[in-house]
Amino acid sequence: MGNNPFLSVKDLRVEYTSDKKAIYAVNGVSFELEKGKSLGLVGETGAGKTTIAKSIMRILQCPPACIKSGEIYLDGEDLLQKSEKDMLEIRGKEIAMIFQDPMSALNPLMTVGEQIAEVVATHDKSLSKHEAEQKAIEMMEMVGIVGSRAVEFPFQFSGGMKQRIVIAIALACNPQLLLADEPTTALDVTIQAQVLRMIKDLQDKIETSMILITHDLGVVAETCDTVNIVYAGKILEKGTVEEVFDAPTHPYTRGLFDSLPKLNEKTDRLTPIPGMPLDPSIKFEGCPFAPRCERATDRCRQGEIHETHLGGTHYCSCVLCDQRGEA
Amino acid sequence: MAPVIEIRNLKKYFGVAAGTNHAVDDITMTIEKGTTMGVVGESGCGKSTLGRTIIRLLEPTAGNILLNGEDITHAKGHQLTKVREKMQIIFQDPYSSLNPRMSVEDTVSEPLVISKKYKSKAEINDAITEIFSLVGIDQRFRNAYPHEMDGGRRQRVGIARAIALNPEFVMCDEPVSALDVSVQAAVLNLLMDLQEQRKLTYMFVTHDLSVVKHISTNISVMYLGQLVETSPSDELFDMPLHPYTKALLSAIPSTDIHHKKEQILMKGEITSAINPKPGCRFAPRCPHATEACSQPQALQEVGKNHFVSCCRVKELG
Amino acid sequence: MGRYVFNRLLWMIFILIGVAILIFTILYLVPGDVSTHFLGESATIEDRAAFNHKYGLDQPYLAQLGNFLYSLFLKGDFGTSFKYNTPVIEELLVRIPRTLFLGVSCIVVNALIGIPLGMMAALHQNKWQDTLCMVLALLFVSVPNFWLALEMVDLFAIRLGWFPPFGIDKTTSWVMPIIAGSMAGVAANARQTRSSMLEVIRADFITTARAKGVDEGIVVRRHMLPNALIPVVTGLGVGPSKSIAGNVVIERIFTIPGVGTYMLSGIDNYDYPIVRSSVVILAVFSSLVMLLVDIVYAIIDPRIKAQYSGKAKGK
Amino acid sequence: MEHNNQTVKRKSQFAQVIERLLTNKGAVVGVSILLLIVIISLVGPLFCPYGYNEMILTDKFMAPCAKHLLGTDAYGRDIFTRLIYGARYSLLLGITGALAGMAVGIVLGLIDGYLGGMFDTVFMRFLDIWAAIPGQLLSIIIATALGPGFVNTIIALSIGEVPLVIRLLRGQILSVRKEDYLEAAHSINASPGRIMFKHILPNVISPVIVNTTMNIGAIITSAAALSYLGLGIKPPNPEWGAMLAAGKSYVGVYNWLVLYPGLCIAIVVLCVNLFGDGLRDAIDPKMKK
Repeated sequence: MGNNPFLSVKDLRVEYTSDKKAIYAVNGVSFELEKGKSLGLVGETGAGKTTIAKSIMRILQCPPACIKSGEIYLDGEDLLQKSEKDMLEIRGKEIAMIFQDPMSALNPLMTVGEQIAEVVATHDKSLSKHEAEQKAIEMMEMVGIVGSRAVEFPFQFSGGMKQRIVIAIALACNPQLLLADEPTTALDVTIQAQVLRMIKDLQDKIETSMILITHDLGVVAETCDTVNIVYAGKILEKGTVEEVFDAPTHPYTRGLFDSLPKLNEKTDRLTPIPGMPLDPSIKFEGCPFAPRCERATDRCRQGEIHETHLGGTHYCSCVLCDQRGEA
Repeated sequence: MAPVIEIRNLKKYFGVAAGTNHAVDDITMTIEKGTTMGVVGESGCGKSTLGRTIIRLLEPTAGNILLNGEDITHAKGHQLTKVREKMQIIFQDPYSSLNPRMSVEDTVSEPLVISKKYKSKAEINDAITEIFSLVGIDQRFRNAYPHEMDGGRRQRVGIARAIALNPEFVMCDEPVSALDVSVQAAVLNLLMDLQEQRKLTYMFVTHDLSVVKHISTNISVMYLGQLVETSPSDELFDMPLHPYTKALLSAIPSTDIHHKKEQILMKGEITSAINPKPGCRFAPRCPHATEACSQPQALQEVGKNHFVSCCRVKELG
Repeated sequence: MGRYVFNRLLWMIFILIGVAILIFTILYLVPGDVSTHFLGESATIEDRAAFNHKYGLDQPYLAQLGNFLYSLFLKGDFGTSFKYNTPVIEELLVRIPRTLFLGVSCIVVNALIGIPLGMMAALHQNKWQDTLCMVLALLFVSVPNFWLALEMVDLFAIRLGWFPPFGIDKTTSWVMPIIAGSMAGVAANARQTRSSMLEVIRADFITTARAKGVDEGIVVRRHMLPNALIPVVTGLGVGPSKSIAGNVVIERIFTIPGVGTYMLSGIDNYDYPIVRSSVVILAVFSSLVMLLVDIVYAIIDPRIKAQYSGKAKGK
Repeated sequence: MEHNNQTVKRKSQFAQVIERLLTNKGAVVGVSILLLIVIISLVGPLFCPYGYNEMILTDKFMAPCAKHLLGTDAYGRDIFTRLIYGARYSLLLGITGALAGMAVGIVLGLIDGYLGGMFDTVFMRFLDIWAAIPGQLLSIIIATALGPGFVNTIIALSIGEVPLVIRLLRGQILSVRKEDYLEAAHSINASPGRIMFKHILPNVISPVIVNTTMNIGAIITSAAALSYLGLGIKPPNPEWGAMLAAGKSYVGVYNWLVLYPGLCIAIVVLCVNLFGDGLRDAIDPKMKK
């Protein structure tokens, strides 16, 4: 890894307050991303993936969601130290985001053209209204929609088309970093393939880096260079896609792979992960996965679990690896 | 093995503002006892409608449905009551499928109470205890309300309700697509165990191809209300013949990073089955479409239990 | 769009015929003989028969109803007052503008005060501004408007002499009736605006707008407000149809010679042609307001507009 | 969400609502004051030195003083005593009026939901006509037709409310009809009656109850307005609206004749609304956030 990563998140912690109870959504997350690469954040419902993305974008509303600590460096500057005014310049221009549900991500009362033009005009005040609209039409053509449909409203588009428009909004200002939050989960599999292909092509074209949030290991395998496995607001394993997929090491990562039905091998029985995800309102100590882990020992439930370097860029936060590393 | 379910030329049309939606159009299929028929297709292809029509939750427009050889297409009154006890449904959404105002025990015991097969409260109570342990719900949840449980447990309650009367045929409508993978695996295992213990026959409707491959004996692929291909499970994945099946299979994101397959990207988006033109409905998106595709297509047998509805299947190979 | 308005107008006429039948029937069912009520116990049988004959009251129900509907909808004849023996329409034409003025003013005040109050509350959810606005709204719905009217007369008209206590002779005469008439509507609008704003604030497309780097003020103005106002517009329509009836009492307290006081005088005098016609007119007002609201609704919401203008849904 | 390894206790939803309601300060204050008023209106007359219609002609138009706490009216009747008696009218009219409207609305709404189809189409058209006459106006007309009196006033007040209840219920039923658990109920052979009363009604009733509670305040006001117009409860009965009507001629002179009855109405309505708001939040905690 280079000395100066393009994006580096250090020890990020985010807490929500709900009914006066604290919800520990993100519990000390650190990762890095190099320029032009894509990173997959993989985890199940409630793992804190979206919160991580919204923290980078600084669009969490506090209260209820407050960033308690951490540093987020983009091109060497800490985003968490920036003023709200500076962030307005960065959002949409340097960092853009694609949301999970294309059905609700667009303002139902504005034409799609206006919505794309809005982000263009916000970040380039020198453009006339007409020029911004031209750019919007250009963007629509780029994501494969006829430009003449710019005057139509979101309800006139199908889910896949809406997601293309959301992508057009995100990419309109050639952002350096794209945060894609489950961009294809709501779409059918053939449309998903089209949209993922399009995101990848455009990413190459405008040389943007991407964080792809998903629960689908298959999507990561198809799209990403590196992968982080997130559980209960912590990263349990990270590395390149090859490293993690070829040698999943953390018991949770292995559990995820074992519970997936395979397409190209015959399994009679799947191996589910026993137990349930951690209650996020309880502050845990040690490894968050310990209560569900068959190989957990007393050591797993206390103290800080360190990341063990497994070679290359492959890291794993598990006591077992730690011991093996020492041994 | 005898077929539990046979459907012949089944049609289900809906009148909508823009015309008639041919949600299920002329589908013929046989499901043998103790097997699972997977039905796959994208949203709006009519797969859920097909399942609901078979178990008589929707009135068929035309065609026949046979349960154990008995024609139940127009079953009414007492006959319909009997039919429904033999055919059950498991839903996709573990939130909307349980009445939020009923405790888990009430939900599971309701079919038993309605069937009047049990004489006393104690008998029902014993039956519920048995069902609970069968589907793996802890007895301490008997008095819980749905909102007090997580998705996986709720889905087990839905399964418990469906198997309470010991049905022969269960239509599973995307039963795991709302669940996280780790929970999904447990529910799939449960469904397979139940099938083995009770010799259940399943129709498994889903859009997730790896799940359907795992659980099904045979798979049918639907596109806009029509059956495009049906085949034994492994054969379909090894040798897909219909251009739509090929495209669908190639679009699945695979976790196998070393064998990247060539993706067949389809043109355009799925249209709708409202007032369809005759002929193959996939033709507008098909890379191989010709003039002949606008003629009505017949299901051709291409192997044992393997049928394809494409006039160019021989040439394309 | 034009066809939509036309259809709605047709539908409104159907409703009004229904309203006329309903009102006629209710008043027909009033126990006792109208002529006895009107002429008094002392009237002779002949007098009563003459009275009944003159107004067609000796005919069977269906004939009377048919006659009433025929003259009302085909001839525009609102009947003749028993008491004054003059056509009701003449009196109504003088009174309608006053009632309309009061009603429309109340709607405007409702919107101008209620909506900003609700917005302020929503944008400062759970802070003191929110509490203040909601306490005010709660007070406004709870205080009966006719009592408030009487107290205002007591304080501002009689003690302080700022406004005339009754009548419509001066421009200032309208101030107190409008305040009293719009209290409840202000509260309803504030509550509705707040709750629909709170719903919109959490919508995904607001996050999208923020993610674009759009200034928060623009997010509120361009994205939140238009979406939040859609249900409020619907509320604006229901409010006046309520307050037109509520204004009947307000009109009486401030002795505003409008349709409401006219109707009440008809009730007091068993002068049913007056009552029937006034209710139909008030129902016309409230239907027109509802129609207007639906049209505004269709204009601001492209989804509804497309539905009505027959534009096909996107391919 | 769940208590580990602990049997989940059956906690009736009613108990949960009450629990949440008790944490709402406004609702608690509202209910307490209402209860106090109910108790006073029931027990109070026992301790009143005067009858509600007892005319002390020497004490005409007395301003509030030690002898007559809130003064006297044109006939020398004690206002305080009359207000205590009057509370019965307002509360009874408000509550029975709202409940009657709700009951009729629910019955008609369920019949409509059950029959559906053509009946629904025709019935909705009829309802459009019914609702085209603003509720309070309809009350005035009905009250005119029926004449004054307690029962007649209740009928007049609740009739305007019925279409709103039906519409609300119908909307709820339509949204619940899409839920999978109804399909599940069909698939296990549940009878139409069972589906209606076990699966639909419990899931649609909450908004109707909340709406009815909120309506009590509006109906108390309407009742007073009817009496004020001389169409509801007639003098000399000490109904608050009728007292307002009697006092209106003395506005600016003997202002206590109007001030106190109006204040009573406002306080009762305020308390009912506080309770209604609390109930709404308690029944549907999502709506609050």
